[in-house]
This record gives sequence, structure tokens and C-alpha cells, in this order.
Amino acid sequence: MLRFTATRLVQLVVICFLISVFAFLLVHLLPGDPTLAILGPNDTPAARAVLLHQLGLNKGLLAQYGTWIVNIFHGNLGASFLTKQTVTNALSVAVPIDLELIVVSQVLALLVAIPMALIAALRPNRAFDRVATTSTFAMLSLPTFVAGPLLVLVFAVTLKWVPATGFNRLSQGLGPNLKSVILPSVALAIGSITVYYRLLRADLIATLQEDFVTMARSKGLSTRYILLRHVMRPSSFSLLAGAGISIGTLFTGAFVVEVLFQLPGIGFQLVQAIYGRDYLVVQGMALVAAVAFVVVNFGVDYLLTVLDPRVRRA
Amino acid sequence: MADSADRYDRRAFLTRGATTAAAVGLAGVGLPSLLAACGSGTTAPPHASSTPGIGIGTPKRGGTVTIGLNSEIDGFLPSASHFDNSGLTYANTIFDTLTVVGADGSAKPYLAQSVVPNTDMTVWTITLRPGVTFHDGSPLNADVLVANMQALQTSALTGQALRGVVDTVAKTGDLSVAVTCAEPIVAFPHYLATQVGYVIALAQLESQNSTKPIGTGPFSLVEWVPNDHLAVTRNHNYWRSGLPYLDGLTYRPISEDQSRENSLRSGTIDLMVTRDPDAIRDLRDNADYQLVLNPNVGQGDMDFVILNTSVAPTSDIVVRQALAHAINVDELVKLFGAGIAKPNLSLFPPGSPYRPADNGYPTYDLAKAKQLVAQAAPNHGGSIKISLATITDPRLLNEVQAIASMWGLAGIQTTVSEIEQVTFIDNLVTGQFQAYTDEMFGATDPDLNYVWLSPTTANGPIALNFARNKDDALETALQTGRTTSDQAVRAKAYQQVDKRLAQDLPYLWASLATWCSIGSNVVQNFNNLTLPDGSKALGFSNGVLDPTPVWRKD
Amino acid sequence: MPELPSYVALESESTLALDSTPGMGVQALQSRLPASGLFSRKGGLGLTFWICLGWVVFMILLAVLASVLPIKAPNFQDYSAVNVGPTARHLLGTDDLGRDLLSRVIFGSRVSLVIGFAPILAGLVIGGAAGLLAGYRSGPADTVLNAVSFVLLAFPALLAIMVIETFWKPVSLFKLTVMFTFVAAPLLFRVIRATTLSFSSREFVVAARATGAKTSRLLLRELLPNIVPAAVSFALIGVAIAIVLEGSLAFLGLSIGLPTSSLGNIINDGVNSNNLTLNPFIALWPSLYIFLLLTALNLMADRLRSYFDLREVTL
Amino acid sequence: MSRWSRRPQLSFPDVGSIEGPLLEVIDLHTSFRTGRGLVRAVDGVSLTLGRGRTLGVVGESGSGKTVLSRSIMGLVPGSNVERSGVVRFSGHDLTAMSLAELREVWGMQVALVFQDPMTALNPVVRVGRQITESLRLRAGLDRKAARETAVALLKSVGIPAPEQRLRNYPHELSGGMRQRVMIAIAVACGPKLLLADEPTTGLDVTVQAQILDLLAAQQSERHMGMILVTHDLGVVANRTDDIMVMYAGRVVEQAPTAELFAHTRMPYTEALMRSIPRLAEASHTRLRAIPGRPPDLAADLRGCRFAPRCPYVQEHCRKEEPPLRAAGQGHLFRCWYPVGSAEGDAALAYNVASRLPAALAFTGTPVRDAAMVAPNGVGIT
Repeated sequence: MLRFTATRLVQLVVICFLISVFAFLLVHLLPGDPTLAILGPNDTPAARAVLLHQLGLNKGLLAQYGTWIVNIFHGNLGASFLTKQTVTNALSVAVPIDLELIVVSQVLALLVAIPMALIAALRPNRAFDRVATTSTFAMLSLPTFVAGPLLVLVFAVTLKWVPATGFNRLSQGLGPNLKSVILPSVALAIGSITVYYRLLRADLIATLQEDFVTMARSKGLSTRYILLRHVMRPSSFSLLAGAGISIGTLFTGAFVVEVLFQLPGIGFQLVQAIYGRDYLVVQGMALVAAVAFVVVNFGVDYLLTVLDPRVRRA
Repeated sequence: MADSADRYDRRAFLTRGATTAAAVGLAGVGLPSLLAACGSGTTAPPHASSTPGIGIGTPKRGGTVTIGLNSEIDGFLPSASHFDNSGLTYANTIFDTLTVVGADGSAKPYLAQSVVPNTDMTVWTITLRPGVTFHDGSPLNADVLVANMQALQTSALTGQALRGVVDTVAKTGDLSVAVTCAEPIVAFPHYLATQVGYVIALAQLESQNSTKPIGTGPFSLVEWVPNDHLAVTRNHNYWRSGLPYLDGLTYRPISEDQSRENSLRSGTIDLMVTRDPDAIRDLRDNADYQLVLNPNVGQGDMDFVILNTSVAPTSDIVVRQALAHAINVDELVKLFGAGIAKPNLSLFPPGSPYRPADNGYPTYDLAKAKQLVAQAAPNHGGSIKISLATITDPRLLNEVQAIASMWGLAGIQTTVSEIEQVTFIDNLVTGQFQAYTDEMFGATDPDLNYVWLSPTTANGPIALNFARNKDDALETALQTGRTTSDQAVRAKAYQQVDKRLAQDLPYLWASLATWCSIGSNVVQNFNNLTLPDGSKALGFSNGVLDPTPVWRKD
Repeated sequence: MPELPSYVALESESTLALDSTPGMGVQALQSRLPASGLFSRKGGLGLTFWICLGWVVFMILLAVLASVLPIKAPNFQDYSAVNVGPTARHLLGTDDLGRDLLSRVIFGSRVSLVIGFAPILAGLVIGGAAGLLAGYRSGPADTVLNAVSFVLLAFPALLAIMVIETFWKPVSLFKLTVMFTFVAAPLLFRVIRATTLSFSSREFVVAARATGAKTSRLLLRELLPNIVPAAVSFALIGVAIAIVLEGSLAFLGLSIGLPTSSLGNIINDGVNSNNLTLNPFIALWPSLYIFLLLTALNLMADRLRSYFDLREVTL
Repeated sequence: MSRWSRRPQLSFPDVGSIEGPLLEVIDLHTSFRTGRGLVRAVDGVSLTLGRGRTLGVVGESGSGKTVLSRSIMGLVPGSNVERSGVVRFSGHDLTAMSLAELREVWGMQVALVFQDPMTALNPVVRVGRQITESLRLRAGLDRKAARETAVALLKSVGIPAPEQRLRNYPHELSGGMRQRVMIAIAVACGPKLLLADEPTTGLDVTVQAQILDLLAAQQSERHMGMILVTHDLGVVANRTDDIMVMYAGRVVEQAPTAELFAHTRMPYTEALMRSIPRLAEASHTRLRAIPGRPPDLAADLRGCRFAPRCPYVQEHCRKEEPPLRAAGQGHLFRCWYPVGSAEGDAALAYNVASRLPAALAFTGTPVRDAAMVAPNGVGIT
């Protein structure tokens, strides 16, 4: 096991280094610079020179990258040129929002997709399977930015059950917190249900054709027991891999929902920082999102070796 | 100073929150200097029993209100942060301005006890109100005011705009300061009602801290989480005794117009500021909500297409005339005004003293437009090609496509493009554009727009007069308007400005912006500020609120 | 077509001695084609398959022949009929600029079909080849390709697309396709690598290798037929996601330059400034188009997979 | 607990006390509706099995022997199955039972041993749980008792160090070991009838013998009836009491083992026996395979199903299918020109004379494969 984690750690470091270089270069490719965003029309050459010096942007790219990386190791991700807010502070606002959005939406997606897949796999090509498959396509062709407004129209505006926008932090009580997160999570979950349903259904059908299922039946075990204790585990591998990727990409992929529901998550602040040429915030957010993705997927890889003893030797 | 040239866009959070670079840094809200000859206001039809925004019955103390704004600000430093309409609303909550514009349009003393000019209006003496303290307990005195003024003069953001106005600032007494101007500035009190009029505590000024504001205003800071909320609580020793009524306030910036409207209708917020005509149309006839539109006083923000007069083909006046004649403004506003916005082919709103009877602005005439295109085409390589751009906003994108098809009918090949905010502003400032949509010129006194219109700021690599039109007659009219104290002469001067703009056509006018504040019936008295001298303030204008008089009914 | 339990299938096809593992070589696939031809309901691919195929071909024809069809110009603004529901003149109604929705959806489908299929096909080729190689021949090639795929996936696609767009003006269909390929290729790489890994440990591959088969022959003849079903079903989801992703970009103003329409930016327009309540048709027709396209594609894919995969659930 | 858990009360008398046969199968049919028509996998099979006796079922692939074993248990899944006939097990008709009642029978009364231990054990579940789960859920033992029984079971099937083995996963055991675990699982709840579906096919010969001895030992120790399904005549030769030969879904010959080998009546059975390589023959003698292939079960077959490949075939065989006829005590066969009878020899001679390919192949003397013989006459092994 140690060798497994060791190679993974090395890969993690290499990948994060590549991503940090990638993020840094990309952002500095953007035409224009933060002085324009700060000074606006009063961007006289003199004022610009002063500001560039203040922000340390007059140094060479390599030097800037160097200072950025050194700061990171000291735990200082730098601050926004515009709002003077430290990136860590912005993250302390963004990460809880994204984490909660991702956890609630993916749990919802799994709670819907798993039972559906089980029933569909038990009777492939029968009525339920056909209906479920078609309805998942309907969900797939319903973009988040259509699902969001529809949900708000029904549950917030007409029924007034939940707030239409905004994020109530956990400190304001679980009830209000969940209420503020439920609509964006459902909008996000709709996209994931289809992927999870199709992955799980395909694997379940394959597993249900294995001999050990007939063996289990020949022991007189109930269908429910066989499904949960024998069939689920070997069929959940690609589902897990799918979850890893979908959770990873949601860190920045949820920006549409974050805009619609005014939730300043990582995607939201990343987009804003790009528009404002707020280099340090962009680099900080991009790096954190990327590291989160890598960590999540390495976690999934580890979980796969735990779930499938045959893989452990690899 | 001129009202902020803020951008009307649905992606306000994308742009304004981070950059609001569009604002000159000086956003003015205030009142017309003359008694407004007030035409029928475009306020919503009167409610059953009360006018919207005016409280009924005795004010109730306590409770909190949540207000949804259309954008987030980037800080609380008047000398470094961009105060768009949301910025000014935040500032009105935590700070006070030296003067506030009254319902009659004149700038009345507020934090300042008096603002007195010398005979030729070149030296203005501001005397502060005694016994006023900041939230951190420090006293308000002449030293603090001088420090504030000097900070504004030296700041990269506001310095250039103030150069033409304020020359030197000197303390003349414990509570009085003398400001000498470069030239007679008739509308100086109006400047003190804009971003430069806010006075912040020495502690915040010296540390240049833009996230922890300390002011003299009705509420003091509790917590500011950018793009999420600003929480403030009642300032118990506010210098206006008995005010404010509320215990606290929460501002929530919601950039999506649709989301903000949904938040109001779902009760997530109690009051909102919007400029989306659809929202106004939806809620106008709904008895649960009070709608307060822009007062028909002073100058409202104008929606228009700005043409770059320093670059071909828009440098050719004939082309500009063709473009003006080709736009069917009535149809355009009907399509996008949701029946709320009104076409307004002038710098000034209808009923304003500065609006000439007929400013000669070209009306819609497709045949004439075609003829002008044919006339101008030979000296532009045989055909007129215009690139029309806007920022990422669904209504503006549709508007731009409509204009493009109208110009197409007149034979002008138009390409439409969408540009994100920073590049948009950069192109405006550096003149790398032909035709852009734009929205600005909201101000309580025409002089506040001097820096945007004056040919003196039209040259050099970076020009504040984006259209870069150089018209001497326009400059003389602006100068007389700025320096004469005779109202009749001033009116004639600004009428001349409007006529010149209609001749030179740097701006193709469309309609007045439909600013509106909408509150549920729970929120009372959100547009009924009374000044210390007992008279009524102008109140909500160009998207700026003052929460001081608000109370909660339930 | 109901299937036989595996052990029955084995017995009744004795001489073909199908190996016991689910995967089958290419020769087994050919043997599956029944004597009674492809079209018959009983043995063939079934009517639903051909209906779906017909529908997809119809959609592609519509998109290709759009400019020739007797429909209105997509960008013509008819101010007399703004936000109108389906009428004789405008079969599917008009949008908030009075443009005919039928022609905008058809012209829009041009962009969206390309955006949907091109990056996924490119991704399948690039990701597929890399995936096959990495999955089959683990070792340095695998670790390098895996690391590259990780970096591409981990990097916020949003940042890349936004930077490229502001830098690489104006946005064209080709550029969008290239950008989407960058997103699709690593995803498909990971799926195909995973499937290759699981199949390459199966006996029939080891057996084929034992008979001295060249790697290329082995990859193409043995592994590919088993990987295709999984890859195709994932790719089809990819098509849907790509089309809808283009809509999210339109939401941010980073999509195809206006006024050309794509299904994404029509839907986006249909959701803005309460068009949803005012004129829901704007968002409805393109979403319906995507839904029908996807359902048809996926039914075909499922039909093909179950046709070539004669096994029955034993529970 | 949900309604399924309400256990239907079926009473199964103790093995010793029932009169009559343990298992009685009367005219069992199992067919599958497929795209190519109705595949009649089991086409009318009847058999009886007494307590403690072993019945061998022999046949090529596609003869329906595996479907027979699964049909007896009622384990043939799928919505496209058509079943008829009666399967009476110690007085209860299994074919009339509901799924819930059948589930009472499975495991406790009747058990199944699979052919391929590799796929019949769940690869991701420890061997221990795959044994104890039926002990705990069906036999109602608590965790500790179940573990102890499992260890005892593994010991009884000859697995060394059973405690460690419980923690292993199936892929960590050898083929033989896995088959022993399978048998342990099957006999865990003390079934009265054991259906072994080609239990040794997946194993090498040396392990085969051990597994078959183990099955025999378990059978006698637990006084079980057993049906041993295989395609290898050698397996059933001296381990079964009776043998039933199946061809194309039908029983073609049935007799006590010794009787079948001594007086084979059915040409197919004779051909099967002849195809077993003899030690006596020199190495590399070419094996005698039966030419042709079994019929397509979906086609409507007329006449004797072995006719196309039978060296004794005559016109009568092609026109009318011979019924099962008795040939002495407990010996049935289905042929017009049985082996060893006068008509049989005449038919064979006639066919050889008329140069019928099947007959020639049948009578040709076995020849050594020249290419494989080294110059010194010793076969290249």
C-alpha cells in the first residue's frame, strides 16, 4: 500500500506543479492588465507605472512566478489587486459553498440514479427501463441555466418554500442553510443523474449475468440481499470513476448555478477575477480547483483498490 | 462630477463587481440646481392610499431589512474605490455627504452646516456641523475634512477629475475649511453631494483600508463578504437624533436581473434596485409592491450608441448622420423598453430647463439615410462598414442586433460583436472602437458631465471624452454653463450644448435608463428622507438609495 | 429480441465454441448476423433502430440543406411579429426580436451538430488511440499519458476557454471545436483506458497474444470490438454535454459570435429577461431538438450493443 | 421486516422417513422463445432418484443437460422461458411453487455445484462470507456458530488452514481449492439433493479425482441424492448408480451403470464410448470423433435426432423417431436398430456396403498420425 500512496504523491506534486505553471502563463497571456481595471478611464501612463510597481507586476514573469510559489509555501496565496481581499479569505467564502453544493447535488444524483439503475437492470428493455432511459436523456438535454430558473420560478417565487438566491452559512442554522442550497443542488444534480444512471445500469447488467449471481440464488438468498451485498460492489467501479471526474470538474463547473443563485463559489470568483485581470486570485482559484480535482480522483483510485481486491496488487 | 458612466449589463457582477472601471470614479447624484420645472413624473400610478416609498402612520423602531442591489463594489475608500449606484448606496449607509440634493434640485447642507461661496464663487467655505463623531468615536473636525479632500486630490482614481474643480484646501477654523477653485464653479455644492462629498474617519483614511469603513453615517459595519452580503447595524449616537429606525440592514448584491426579481417575489429580499424594464412591467400593477421610478428632475442616465469621431468611417459627419437617420428609435425602444422606457433624443430629459424646444436631432428617415450612405460611400472604399459592439448582456445583445439590422436596411454593413468588460473600457478609453452601446450622463447638474463632454479632454492616447469630438462652440457653451451664476444664461448655454451635440452627432440617443427601486409593503418610507432644515430630499435617483428614513411595518 | 441464458446459448451454438468470457472476437460478431437479414423485426436490428436512424439522418439533412430550404432567413427581424407563438407564417413562432424560430433552430443545429460531434469524434480518435495504447501497454507510456490527461482534466476548462477566447478573437466554430476537443479527449482517454485495462487481462486477449498475434492486430481485432460499446455510449453522452456546454458558454458570452444562432445561444436567449414566462417557446424548441437527437442516438447505440451482446440477466 | 421475509411454512420430512423416490421428474419440458424460434432445450425428460443414489447425466454440449439440472431446481431465469412437466421432490411439486416457496427449497433442500469455480464465486467478497451468509440467513446460525461451522465445512472438504482461508478472496485460491469451497457452500445447509453441473470440467485430471471422491464422501456422509452432469463418460463410469445419456434435449438411453457399459444399445452411446482414448492404444493414435454436429434445437426435427450422424441409420430412422423401449431391468433406449441386435448388425453391414461415410468412419481401424511419430517409433510426446 505504501508504494501505491508514494507513487500517487509524486504524481500529485508533478501534476500540481504543471497546473500552477499552466494557470500562471495562461492568465498572463490575457490582453490588458489589472491597472486598467483599477484605474479605469483615469489610467494615465504615470498612474499606471506607479500602480504596476506597487503591485510588483513590473518584474519579469519568472520572478513573479517565483515569488508566487514561494508565497504559497508560506501559506500566503496573495491578495486581490482590486478588493485588497486575500485569496485565502476569498477561498474561505468560496470553498464551503462549493463543497456543500457538490456534496448535496451528488448525493441527490446518486439517491435517484442508483435505485433507477437497479430496477432498470433487473428488467432490461422492459417498461421501466425504457421510461427511465428516455427520461434521463430529457434531463441531459435540459441545461442547468434552464433548470435553475424553472426551479426558482416554481419553488421560490410561486411556492415561497426556499430563497431564490443567496447562501445562508451553516452558522445561521442548518434549516436556512439547506434551504438556500437545495435548488442549486437540484439544478446541478440533474446533469449528473444521467451519467451515473447510464454507467451503473451498464455495469449492473454485466454483473447480473455472472455465474456467482445464479450461485447466490441457488443458496435461496433474497433478490434484495443479492443486489445489495453481491451485485452492487462489483458494479460500482465505473460509477465511482464517473463520480470522481464529475465532482472534480464541478469545483469550477458550477459557475452557471453560482451566477444564477448568486453564490460566490470558486467558479464565480474565478470568472470575476479573469474579467478583472486579478492575476493572483485567478492563479489561486485555478490552482485550488485543480488540486481539489486531483485529490478527489486520487481518493477515488484508492477507493477502487479497496473495493476491488483483485486490483490491489497493481 | 458626472454621474458614473456605469455599464448597464446583466453580467454586472462580472464587470462592475470587479472593475466598475467605467465610472470616472466620481459618481454624482444630486439635484438640479434650478427649481425643477417638473413635468409629469414617470412615477408609477399612485397606490390606493399612499405614494410609494412614503411611510404610512407612525414610524416603528427596530427590525431589519434586506436590500438587493444590482452590483457589488470593490471597496469603501472614496479616493480609491469605484462608487457606482450600489457603491453610493453603501456609502449613504455608512458615511454622510457634506451636502444632499433637495427635492427642489438644490444642494442643501447635510453633514456640513453651511457651504458659502465668496462673491465671484471662486472660494467656498464649508463649516461642519458641531458635535458629530465617527463610528470609532473620533470627532468630525476641519483637520479630518482637509485630510479627506487632499486624499481625493492626490488619488490616481479621482485626482484628474478634481483637477479642473478644486485647487487648494485650507483649514480656516476648528470646524471650517476654505476651498479655492481653479475658476468660478457655480455647481460646487453639487460636487459635495457626490463621491467627493463623503468624509471618512482618519483611522480608515491613513490606513487606506477599503474593507473596514468607519464613517459618521446612520449604520456601522458588521460584516462585508464580497458578492454575498454587507451587514450593518444601527449607529446609536447618529448626529440625526431619532434616526435610523431600523436595528440593522443587509445588502445582497444579485447581479442577475431575473434572480434579483425572483428574490424579491420570493421574499428573500424586501427591497431591490433594478433598471430592467421587464421587472418594472411585471410588478407595476402588483399591489404588494411599491415602485419608485427615477424622479423627472436633474439628468437621468441615457442609453445611447457612442461613435468614435476620430476614426474612419465614423469620423465622417455624413456617415454619422446616415447612422442617426437609419435608427428607428421608437421601434427600438418599443422592442426593449417593455413599454416602460421612453425614447429621448436629447442629453436632457423632457421638462428640463436645459432642453431646447427643438435641438435639431435627426429623426428616423430611411430614405434620407440611404441617400447619405450613397453620398458618403465613395470616399470610404465604396461601402460603409461599421463594427458595433456591446458587453455581454442579453438585452443589449438583442438591441445591438436590432440596430445592426436597421443599419443594414440603410445599406450599412454592420458586424456585431460581444466584448468583455475590461477590453470594452480599454477600447473606449484608448479610442479603439467605431460604435459601442453606452449608458451615462446621469447627474443632478449638467456641469458634472463637463469632463465627459469637453473637447479639452478629447485628445491624447487616453481621453475621458470617449467620442473625441472637438467642437469649439460646445466648449464655450460648457464654460459659460460652468461659470455663470445667472440661471437664464446657464439654461441657454446648456441648450446650446444639446444643439451642438445634435449637430455633431457623437452620441446617437435612444432612451432614458429605467432606474427603479421596488419594495414590498413590509418596507416603509424608503424614499422619504427629510433634510435637517425640514425640507424633503430628492430621494431615489439613478439607482442610489438612502436607507436612513426606512422602517419595517410588520 | 429476447435472449437465451448464457449456458443455453453456449450449448446450442456448440460448434462455434464461443469462449466463456463475455468478450467476443470479431469473427463472433460476423457470425451473429442472422440469415433472415437485418430488417426483420424478429432477427434484425428492429424497427425502432431504423426509425431512429431515419430521424438522425433527417436532422443532418435539415442542417446541411438549411440554406436551400423554403424557410425564412434566420436573422431577419419581423417587428410585426415579436414573441409570437406558432402561427401559419412562423411555424414555431418567433423570438423577442421577431426572428423565425424554425429557421433559427435549423441554422442553429448546424453549429450545434458540429459542436456536438466534431470534438467527440476527434476526442475518440485521439483519446481512443492514447487510451488503447496506455491501457494495453502499461509502463512509461501509460504514466505519461495518464499524467497529461490528469492535467488537462484538472485544469479549469473555464479559465482556458475564457483566456483563449479573449486572446484569439473572433470566436469561430473551428476554434470552439478545438477547445472542446481539449476537454473531450482526456475524458474519453480515461474511459477507454479503463475499459482496455479491464479487457486486456481477460483470457481471450492473453490467448490471442499467446498465438503470436501482432499488437496492432490484437488491439484492432480483439480489444477494439469490446471497447467500442462502452466508448460509444460514453461518447453519446459527450455529444449531449458538448451541445449543452456551448449553451453555458453563450450564457457567459463566450460562444459563437452573434447573430449566428446555435441551439445553445437560442436556449440561453430563451431563459433571459423573463422570456421563460413571456415566451417559453424560445427555450422549448431547441431543448426538444436536443432531446429528440439524443434519444434517437442512444436508442440506436443501446440497440446495437444489446444486439451483439447475447446474454440474459440471471436474476 | 418487509413482507418478503415472512417465510412460507413448507415442511420437508426428514430424508429417512419419506417413502418413494427422493426426486421424481415426469416429462419435463424447458424451451426458450428466441429470435430464431422456440429452442427446445429439454424436450420431455423423466427420471427418478432414490435417497443416497447417484445419477450420471451424460451428453455433448447442447444436449440440454445443464438446462435439465437448472430446470429441476427451477432456477431458469428470464421472461422468455416456457416450462411444463412435474418435478416432485420428497412429495412437493417444485414446478407448482411460487418464487418465495422455491427460495425455501434452494440451498436448504436442493443445492447446485457449478462448473467454473472462477466465475461462480463473487470475486470481491471474502470466501468466509460466501459460506457463512447462507448459514446465518437460511440456517439461522448466529455469527460465531456460522464461523465455526464454516471452518468445519472447509476442513471436511479438505482445505488446509481453514481459518486463514476464510479471509481470502476467491482469486487468491487455486482452481481445486475454489471448487472445494463451492462444494462446502453447497452442502452447508445440509441439502437432501445435490446437483453437480460438470463440477470437474474446469479442473486438471489429478484434481478431478479428488473432487469426485470428495463429492462421493459428502454424499454418503450426508445421505444425499446426487445428479452428476458431465460430458465425460470416464467421470460417470464407476461413480454413479445409474446413467442417463441425453442427445438434443432428449433421453436416448438410460440404465444402471454396469448394464449400460456391458450392453450398450444406443449407437450414440456406443460412439461416445468409442471416442474415449484407451491407454492401451499407442500414443498419437488419432481420436475417433463423431462426425457432424448436434441438430439446431430451434428447427422442427423429424425422425431420430441422431440419424444424420448414425452409422446404423436406415430409412425408418429418418421418418419416425423411435420411442424409449425397455431392454431388460431398468434399461431404456431409443433406437430402431440397436447395437448388438441382428437388425443392427445388418443395418451396419448394409451401410458399409453402400459406403455411407458415417459407417466407414465408424468401422475404419484407428491409425497413428505419421507426422508425429519419430523415426525410432516412439511418439513425440
